[in-house]
Amino acid sequence: MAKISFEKSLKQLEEIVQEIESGNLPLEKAMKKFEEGVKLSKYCSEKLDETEKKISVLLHDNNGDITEEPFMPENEAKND
Amino acid sequence: MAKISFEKSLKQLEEIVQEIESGNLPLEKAMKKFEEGVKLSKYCSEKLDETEKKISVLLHDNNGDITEEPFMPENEAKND
Amino acid sequence: MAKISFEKSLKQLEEIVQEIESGNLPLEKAMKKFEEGVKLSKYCSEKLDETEKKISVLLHDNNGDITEEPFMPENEAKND
Amino acid sequence: MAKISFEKSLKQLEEIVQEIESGNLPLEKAMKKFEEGVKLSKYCSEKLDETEKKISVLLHDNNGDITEEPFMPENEAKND
Amino acid sequence: MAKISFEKSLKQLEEIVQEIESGNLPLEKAMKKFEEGVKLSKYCSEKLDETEKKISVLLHDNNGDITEEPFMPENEAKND
Amino acid sequence: MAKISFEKSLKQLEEIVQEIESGNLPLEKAMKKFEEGVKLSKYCSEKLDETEKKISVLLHDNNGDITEEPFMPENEAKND
Amino acid sequence: MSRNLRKIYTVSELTSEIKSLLEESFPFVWISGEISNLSTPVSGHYYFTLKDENAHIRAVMFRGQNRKLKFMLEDGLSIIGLGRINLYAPRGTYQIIFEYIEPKGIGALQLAFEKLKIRLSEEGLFDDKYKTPLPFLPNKICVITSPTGAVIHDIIDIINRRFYNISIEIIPVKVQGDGAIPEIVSAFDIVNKLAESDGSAEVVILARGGGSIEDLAAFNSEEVARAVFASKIPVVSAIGHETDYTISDFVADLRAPTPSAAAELVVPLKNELKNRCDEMFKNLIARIYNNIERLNSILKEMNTRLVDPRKNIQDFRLRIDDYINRLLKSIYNVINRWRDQLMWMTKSLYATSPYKHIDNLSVTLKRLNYNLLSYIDIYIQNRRSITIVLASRLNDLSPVAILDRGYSITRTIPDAVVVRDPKIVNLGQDLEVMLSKGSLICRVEGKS
Repeated sequence: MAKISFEKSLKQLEEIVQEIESGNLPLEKAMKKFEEGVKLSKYCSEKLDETEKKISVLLHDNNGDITEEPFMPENEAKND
Repeated sequence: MAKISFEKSLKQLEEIVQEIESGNLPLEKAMKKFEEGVKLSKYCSEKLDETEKKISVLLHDNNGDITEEPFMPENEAKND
Repeated sequence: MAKISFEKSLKQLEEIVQEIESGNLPLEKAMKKFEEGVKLSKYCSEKLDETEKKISVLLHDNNGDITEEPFMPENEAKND
Repeated sequence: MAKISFEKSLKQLEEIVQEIESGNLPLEKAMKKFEEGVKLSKYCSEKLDETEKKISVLLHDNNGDITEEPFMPENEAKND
Repeated sequence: MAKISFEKSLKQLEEIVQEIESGNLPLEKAMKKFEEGVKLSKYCSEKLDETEKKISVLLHDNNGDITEEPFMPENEAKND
Repeated sequence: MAKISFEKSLKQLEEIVQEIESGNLPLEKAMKKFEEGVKLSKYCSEKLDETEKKISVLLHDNNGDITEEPFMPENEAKND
Repeated sequence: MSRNLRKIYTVSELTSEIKSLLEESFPFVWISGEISNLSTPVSGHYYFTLKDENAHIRAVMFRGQNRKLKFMLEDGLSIIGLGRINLYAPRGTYQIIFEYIEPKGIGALQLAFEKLKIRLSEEGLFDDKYKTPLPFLPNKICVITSPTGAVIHDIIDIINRRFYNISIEIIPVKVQGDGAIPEIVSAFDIVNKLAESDGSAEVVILARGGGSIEDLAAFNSEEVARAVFASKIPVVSAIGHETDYTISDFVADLRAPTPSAAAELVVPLKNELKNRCDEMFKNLIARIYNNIERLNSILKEMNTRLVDPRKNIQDFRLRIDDYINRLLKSIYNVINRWRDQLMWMTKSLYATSPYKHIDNLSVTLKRLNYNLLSYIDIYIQNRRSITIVLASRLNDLSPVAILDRGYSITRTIPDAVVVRDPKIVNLGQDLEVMLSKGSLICRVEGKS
């Protein structure tokens, strides 16, 4: 899934939402779609987080003398 | 019965209900059908429970952000 | 990037800003451009710092008399 | 640079100052000009030092009459 | 320089003084001229001292005890 | 120089004085003249004291022989 | 008359010819007459008219000759004079220019004197060109004079006074009477003979006291005049009084009015000379020092004007400092300008940071999440409600429902065949009787 772009993922998620909304799916399929939707949502969410973090890092690294203090505590927390 | 889809089960259940409602069935058959219907109804119900639980687990596992806010209070009440 | 002149870098930075401002970019691309922009900004900033340092060194190396008294207090304040 | 006359150097220095002051130069070029200017200024200063020393020696060696009275007290103060 | 007459030296010195006074000389040339001027001045000064000393000697030799030594000024001069 | 008359010497000396006084002589020439002047002056002074006072009377006999006698007041008596 | 034959003079030509005629015919004339109309202008020349009963002639005596006069000219005086006829062309007048004038009635001696004087003068003995200058400072002075009398004493005194250490040589001679002339001539011989030898006299004073023209006769003799003229050693004549003129005086290289004056003329004042020498020497030293002083002051002036280029250097230093300051200011300006621009750009960049994007996308994502959850819930609720309805309907149809009203259903065991007819059961057989609230297991005891 990693290759799919954020926008595509978001689009797929929307399609899934519409499919589920239509109510025409059998339960298993709906369930499967839902599962897929959750994953997509999670993927998108992570993507956004990631991007945000990236921006943060970028800004921290490049702007001013912030690098004196320990680097990106959020990331460290993640790596624990 | 595990192989039967939720929709088929629901359909069978509906058919059984209609057969019995027709009143043409001998008691034994009606009883048998009724028994079958009870089983189907139970099966469907369980299937739905199962699905709901699955959703719950999915949400719990995959998406912190989404579950942050209490998810579907109506459902929780039902599950109690 | 070292070979690009300051002015070219600044121009590229400006272009990037305009591209991003146009708002039509997908996230990844926007992110990429932004990253590039930050790098350019950093590059330019470093270039300026470097130049300032070079001036300092030049003055120090070549002209002891001048550097005795604090020269250009505004700039020093800036460097603090 | 040793072959350039003092006046020529001074003139070049002046031109460089004016060029940089005009503010139309790209950074690198301005910096290059500045560097050149500093070198020229150094060259000129050295030339003056040299000349002054030469005069000192001359006066000391050759002519008691001329050096009888302290010559240019400002200069002496400067040389301290 | 020893062969140059006092007057010529003085004249040269004057010319040099005027040249320097005109203020149109480049530093190197002015310096050179000054050097030359100092030397000429020294030369002239020495020449005058020499002449004065010569006068002194002459007066002492000739005007002291005139009658003591036999008078043959030409011859004495010749024998010198 | 010994043959030069007092008058000539004095005249020469006077000329020399005037020449030197005129200030138009180059130093070396003036010096030479001065030297000459000193000699002349000495020569003149000596000349004045050179001769020894003697008053004599020249007598001649018939043979044309000339005799010299000191001049004495008695001569007056004799000739009377 | 043919024009060719006619000789036409210009006035100048005619005058010139008359002048030649007159002046050549009468180079010197003795003339006697009476003075009238005497005038003496500032020039010192005498102008007068010489006349007799019948004629007048203009006459001039120039100042140079006046001094020889031994008497004062005055109107009415009869004179005899020697002069030349002269024609003054500009005015067309002629006159006589007197060389010599004496009162009329002078003696033969005087006449002889005048004649000799003219002769010798014409011979050139008086000419300046033959006059030798006196030595400025003679080593020795020869005095030809009488050894007795005041003259020699005066001369010696004066010489001693003026220049003590000059030697004097006296040649005693008779100065009047018989033998005076040969002695004087012989004295000149001696002096000139000795002239070659060392320490000889360098000047001769021929001296005599005053006297009558007869007393001075020797000095008016031609012999003495020629001896004086022949002398190689310069001769100063000092004969008689100041107003006495002798032939010797004219011939001598210099005439002194008196013997004392002769001594003064011949011998310079030693003190004066000494002073002059000293003065000169002092001047010499002063001048040379002046020269040096002057040159020194010029040199000094040059030295002060020889401006040390260090002043220029000062100026240059200030200029360089200024340049450096400007250089720095401007380079920092350049840098600051670029920095400002960069900062502005960077600000713009940060303003466009994808945060905004993220926010937008986040909202969308949230919406989708919400929808996903909502719709799955709806979906499930839907299914569940269908299931519940069916279950409820089924429940309503349950065959067991009649049991509540007191009916019961009897089924065989274990075949669960509903017993409607007793015939299908055997006595003693166990049957299941389903009741509303459970079931009973019964044994058939009988049939009916």
